[in-house]
Amino acid sequence: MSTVQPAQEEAPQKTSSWLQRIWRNYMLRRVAAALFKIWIVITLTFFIVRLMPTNPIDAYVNELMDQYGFSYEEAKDQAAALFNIDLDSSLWDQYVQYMANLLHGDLGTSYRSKGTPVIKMIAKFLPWTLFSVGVSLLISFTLGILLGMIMAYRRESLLDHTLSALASIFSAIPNYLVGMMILVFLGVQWKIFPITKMRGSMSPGMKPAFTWAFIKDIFYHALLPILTYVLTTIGTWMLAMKSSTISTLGEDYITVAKARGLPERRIVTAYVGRNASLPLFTQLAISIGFIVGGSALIEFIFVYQGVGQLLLSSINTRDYPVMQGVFLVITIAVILANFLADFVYGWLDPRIRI
Amino acid sequence: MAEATQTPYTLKVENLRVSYQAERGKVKAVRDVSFTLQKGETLAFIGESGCGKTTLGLSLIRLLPTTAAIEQGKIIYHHNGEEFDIVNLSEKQLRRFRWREFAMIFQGAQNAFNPVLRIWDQFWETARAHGETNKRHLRERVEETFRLVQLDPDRVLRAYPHQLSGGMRQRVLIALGLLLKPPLVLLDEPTTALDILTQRSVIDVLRDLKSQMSFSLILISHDLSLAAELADRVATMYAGTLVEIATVWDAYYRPLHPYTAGLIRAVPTLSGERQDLVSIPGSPPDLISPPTGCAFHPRCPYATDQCRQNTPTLIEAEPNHMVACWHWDEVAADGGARMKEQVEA
Amino acid sequence: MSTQEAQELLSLHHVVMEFKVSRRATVRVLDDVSFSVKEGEILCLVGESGCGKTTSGKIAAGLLQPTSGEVRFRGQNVWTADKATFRQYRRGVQIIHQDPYASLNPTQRVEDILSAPLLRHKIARNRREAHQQVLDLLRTVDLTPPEDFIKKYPHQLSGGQRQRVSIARALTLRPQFLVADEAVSMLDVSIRVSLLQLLERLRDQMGVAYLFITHDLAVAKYFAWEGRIAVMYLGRIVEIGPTPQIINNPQHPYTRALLSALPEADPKATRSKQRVHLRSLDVPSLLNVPRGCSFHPRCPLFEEGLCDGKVPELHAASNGVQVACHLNENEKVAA
Amino acid sequence: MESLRRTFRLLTYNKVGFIGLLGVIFFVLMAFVGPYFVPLDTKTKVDKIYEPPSKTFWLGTDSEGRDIFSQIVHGGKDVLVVAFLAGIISTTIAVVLGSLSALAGGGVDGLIMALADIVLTIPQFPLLAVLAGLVKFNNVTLLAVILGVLSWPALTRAIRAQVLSLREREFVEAARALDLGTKHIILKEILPNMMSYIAINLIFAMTAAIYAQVGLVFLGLVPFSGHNWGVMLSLAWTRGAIFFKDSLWYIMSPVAAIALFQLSLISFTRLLEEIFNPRLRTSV
Repeated sequence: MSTVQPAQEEAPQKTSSWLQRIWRNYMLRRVAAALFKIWIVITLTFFIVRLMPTNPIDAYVNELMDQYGFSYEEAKDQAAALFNIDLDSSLWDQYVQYMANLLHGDLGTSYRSKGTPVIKMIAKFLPWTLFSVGVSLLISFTLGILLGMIMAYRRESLLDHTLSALASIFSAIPNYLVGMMILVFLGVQWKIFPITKMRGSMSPGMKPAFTWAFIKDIFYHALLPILTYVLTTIGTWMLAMKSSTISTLGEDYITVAKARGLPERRIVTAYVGRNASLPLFTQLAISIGFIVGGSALIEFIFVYQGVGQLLLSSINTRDYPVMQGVFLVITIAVILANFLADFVYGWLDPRIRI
Repeated sequence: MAEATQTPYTLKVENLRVSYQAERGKVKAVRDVSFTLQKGETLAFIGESGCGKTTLGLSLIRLLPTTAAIEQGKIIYHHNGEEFDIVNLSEKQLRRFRWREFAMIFQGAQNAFNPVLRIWDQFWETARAHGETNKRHLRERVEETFRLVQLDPDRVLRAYPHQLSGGMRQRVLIALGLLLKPPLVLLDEPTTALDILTQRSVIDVLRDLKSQMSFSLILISHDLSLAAELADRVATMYAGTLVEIATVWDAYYRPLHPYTAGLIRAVPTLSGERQDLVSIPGSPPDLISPPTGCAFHPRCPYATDQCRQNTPTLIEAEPNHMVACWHWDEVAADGGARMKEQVEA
Repeated sequence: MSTQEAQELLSLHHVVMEFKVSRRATVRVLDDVSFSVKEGEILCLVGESGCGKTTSGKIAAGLLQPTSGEVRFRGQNVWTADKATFRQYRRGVQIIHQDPYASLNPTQRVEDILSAPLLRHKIARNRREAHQQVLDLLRTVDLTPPEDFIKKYPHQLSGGQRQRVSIARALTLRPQFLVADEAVSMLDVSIRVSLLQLLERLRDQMGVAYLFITHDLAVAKYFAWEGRIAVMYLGRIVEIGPTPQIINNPQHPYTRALLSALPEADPKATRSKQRVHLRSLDVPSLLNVPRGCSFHPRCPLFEEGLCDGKVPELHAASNGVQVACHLNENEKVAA
Repeated sequence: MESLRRTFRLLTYNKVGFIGLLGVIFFVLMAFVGPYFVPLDTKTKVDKIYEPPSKTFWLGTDSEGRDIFSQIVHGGKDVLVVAFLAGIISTTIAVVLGSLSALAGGGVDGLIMALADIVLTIPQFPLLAVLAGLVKFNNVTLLAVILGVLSWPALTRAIRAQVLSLREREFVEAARALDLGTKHIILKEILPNMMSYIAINLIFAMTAAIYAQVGLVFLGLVPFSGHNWGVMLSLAWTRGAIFFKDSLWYIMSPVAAIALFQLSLISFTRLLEEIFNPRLRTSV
């Protein structure tokens, strides 16, 4: 209906105040919404975490009694020595204090590893989760897109049927079960991987550096988690890409591109591939959040030192500040992933550029 | 089919048969179609949805979907003394042939462009695929064609497809189609989904271009008025077969096939008093199992036992007027009047 | 036209319709639209896409409430009337949609589609009675024998048959007024005419009045020859009057442009037509409607200072037609 | 008779889907009827630890010499009940809130969508892990409620989008013009067109609930109680059953049971798509 759309919005109204203009800025609005969400999550988890039965001291006392055979009295003394936290101040005061510290970038210190700042612990564990999840996602997304396109081009072929069946099977089974099967079969029964050596996120004594040996080592340790993530997520990408490619192949512009005599390779990449993968980028963000959130299970199985592990141990010891910190980090990761996906989507698709 | 005249031709189609596989069975979309497109002429294919005209168009340039196949027939292309059968071209040969020799401008230009590439990029890659290496040279040529279709190159070339209106996109597509000055152009429903005034500008542009560039044109449309306006000759399709080919004057004023006669009487006109219109009873046949004999017989008031049993072939009933009907003489005698009586009865 | 004593059935008075397109921007789809339809009368709304004809149809059918202005049914303002009056209006006005594939619920059989309104409004007292009435309705719309159609799902019917079911559905409540929104434009030409003839027959037999919406002036001429045509452009009616006058002697430059632009299924006529040449091919956006007469940027008769100043009002022209054009106004003054 | 045959033909129309249906029926029977026929073996038999499958022990024995097969039969009920309840709860919430959001619009819509957005931002599994400690999950119903209450947002958004688009469809407009009433429009015009979508998503919600509950039990975050596949898995894991060649059956039996049930559910969705499609219903 309209002609070439005006590049800019129509002339700004003179009455609009400075504040209104900021409110109208899309990016600023999104950032504000994101901050609001983070605040909600922090508040929510703050109270839920503290409402959990058993407090950190009791958890430690129980642990000492169970594992080291301490008597209750001994354990209690030991615990009291370790914890000089004030669990008696009102929840509200604690909350206000926590928020105030947070605004200064202070996530508090761990109860259990006495004196260790939470931020330091997260800095130690988070990179491994980001590394393993990031690499997995990259592999499964690109591979899934490629395989999905091949399936769409060879529709109803044996290859398509086989890949479809595999994709549905692997995406139907929970990822921790797949991980377990990898351990049991590839590790124990058939002895293909030395699983005990592959534990942890790097070999003992390895110093982080930009060397080939280090890179090889971290990939070696992340291999099984990555394999599990890839196997269980690739199916979704394959099937989504297949259906998206099939519908793209039916678009007029593909037929026109063929009629224009464009080289097949150009059509496959710039026409089919680019357009068909567009809708997958919105799913990408959601899946990042899901995988990071669910990393606890995989890291537990493979004894991989990521935030998932940190979360689990902090839950077991009721280390409130660490739990809070992990929640905060995961939430921020999810929100950032959303931003990133939107950004990439906007960059790939001129129709939604703002 | 006897070649009555020896004028040079651009395209000669012989006994073309195209089918595609549907879940219920084989759809015989184009059945033994033969025609010749003279050099520089405009031939319009008319018919209703599902008559096979779009499948015919796609098979001419070998762009059928994977489920469809040309089962038999020849599509001889002739240009500058060279001639070859399009059916036999390899993928590589086809790629060179398309657009340079034979451009196809599709219906619904709304979606003919890659939404994520700028218009200029799409012109450039098209030209490059056909051997152009100089951007400046291309730019000059694009500006020249844009002038013909009344578009502002600076503004349009920079735009993404979604930033252009439907009418503009259609004109850009026409400009792209004529960029390599192909001797043969196929237009499939070029004005569907366009507003009346935009449609008019597209029609005018097409007519002007036609007179300036003298390419041969195949027009596929369900819109009889568009054919009336642009065509030199008109071919009527029904149930995958060609039932009549005649000059535009004969087709509209002296149709020999009852179906053509019926179609023309079903379309209201603007000029003059309100005339009575008639509709054709029944509905188009199923192309998986078309009726025996003449496919039109269940809807035809002229039908006899002969029509039910034997399929009529396309014959030259009158000079330059071919028809596939056992009773064309009766239709000629009463001017297709029986089409009307049947409805009233 | 012997509709002298016929009562006014449905009318729109200064209707304005605005839609929100984003947090801040609203778009005015209809601007000061007024028309009225008498009992048994046909009014045709014509214009290009985006001119507001479909919105007018939905407002007439009570599916949208106008932003301002009134809709009157038998003289009563329906949006301020009591419930009973509104219900009367609601049932008295029905709509037939364009797309026969979208207008029938794919999960219901023809019988369910047609009997639901009969049972709901107690036109049929029980299922058996409803069944009989459904059969009658199917016969009315020439779906014979009706037994063949009653158990079918929409996807088992052809486009023409579906459209007949749509019409039958609109007839279940015995309406006095039908809004037909491009009701035949998606059908093949060979069946289009029989549908138009069916609608015409309903008018003759049941006295149904029509608001017939189409972009095709030739169809409008055929269907509304005894009625009137209103031409719309960018949300306004620019010309309204008896069909023969509009078709043969159009006053507004836009109407003239439309008529001259339309190709016809007659080679001689279409090739010898006088063309109106517009000054611009671009249709202005509704977000940015030109000042004054909204047609002025494209109008071949544009006069600076006159056309781009004030919005022209509809006024009577010489031949019983009402037209919204400054130049016509001046001619009249000069004459 | 004829209708029976038609139903059968419809059910077998999609082979994969039909196999999925058979799988689901098998697991339901095993979990709910099986315990009446197979008594639970709770006796420790020191001489029969980690025995391979045999005629007496169909799936071998565990670390205390107890029959694994009987544990699998008895361990399905909890998992299935939680999955089904959680699926129903989250789907119901999603259908109600999604429709409400779409039909009410305005402030209600804004509120529901903001809520959904926030719940989506909270990392689901970690939150569950914490909640698992907050409320003691030895209560299956409570576990189901928590799982269901946390997993509605994505589906709510999807249902809202569906209702919004269906609401604008011409047949709904016609129903409004015919004054058929809001109830008719929701129940007869809009819902039937979403049924396959809702049914399929119910299944997906069930699989997600299985994922979460078994995962929580496996991590030891839900206090052990009773016999279910998750508990079996967790015990097998903590007893180091993965590291021995002969304990393969112990660890793999619950893994296989869960995986096969998930697969059956997912395959079953293919059939659902067709059962609700009138186009297919009339063509078989």
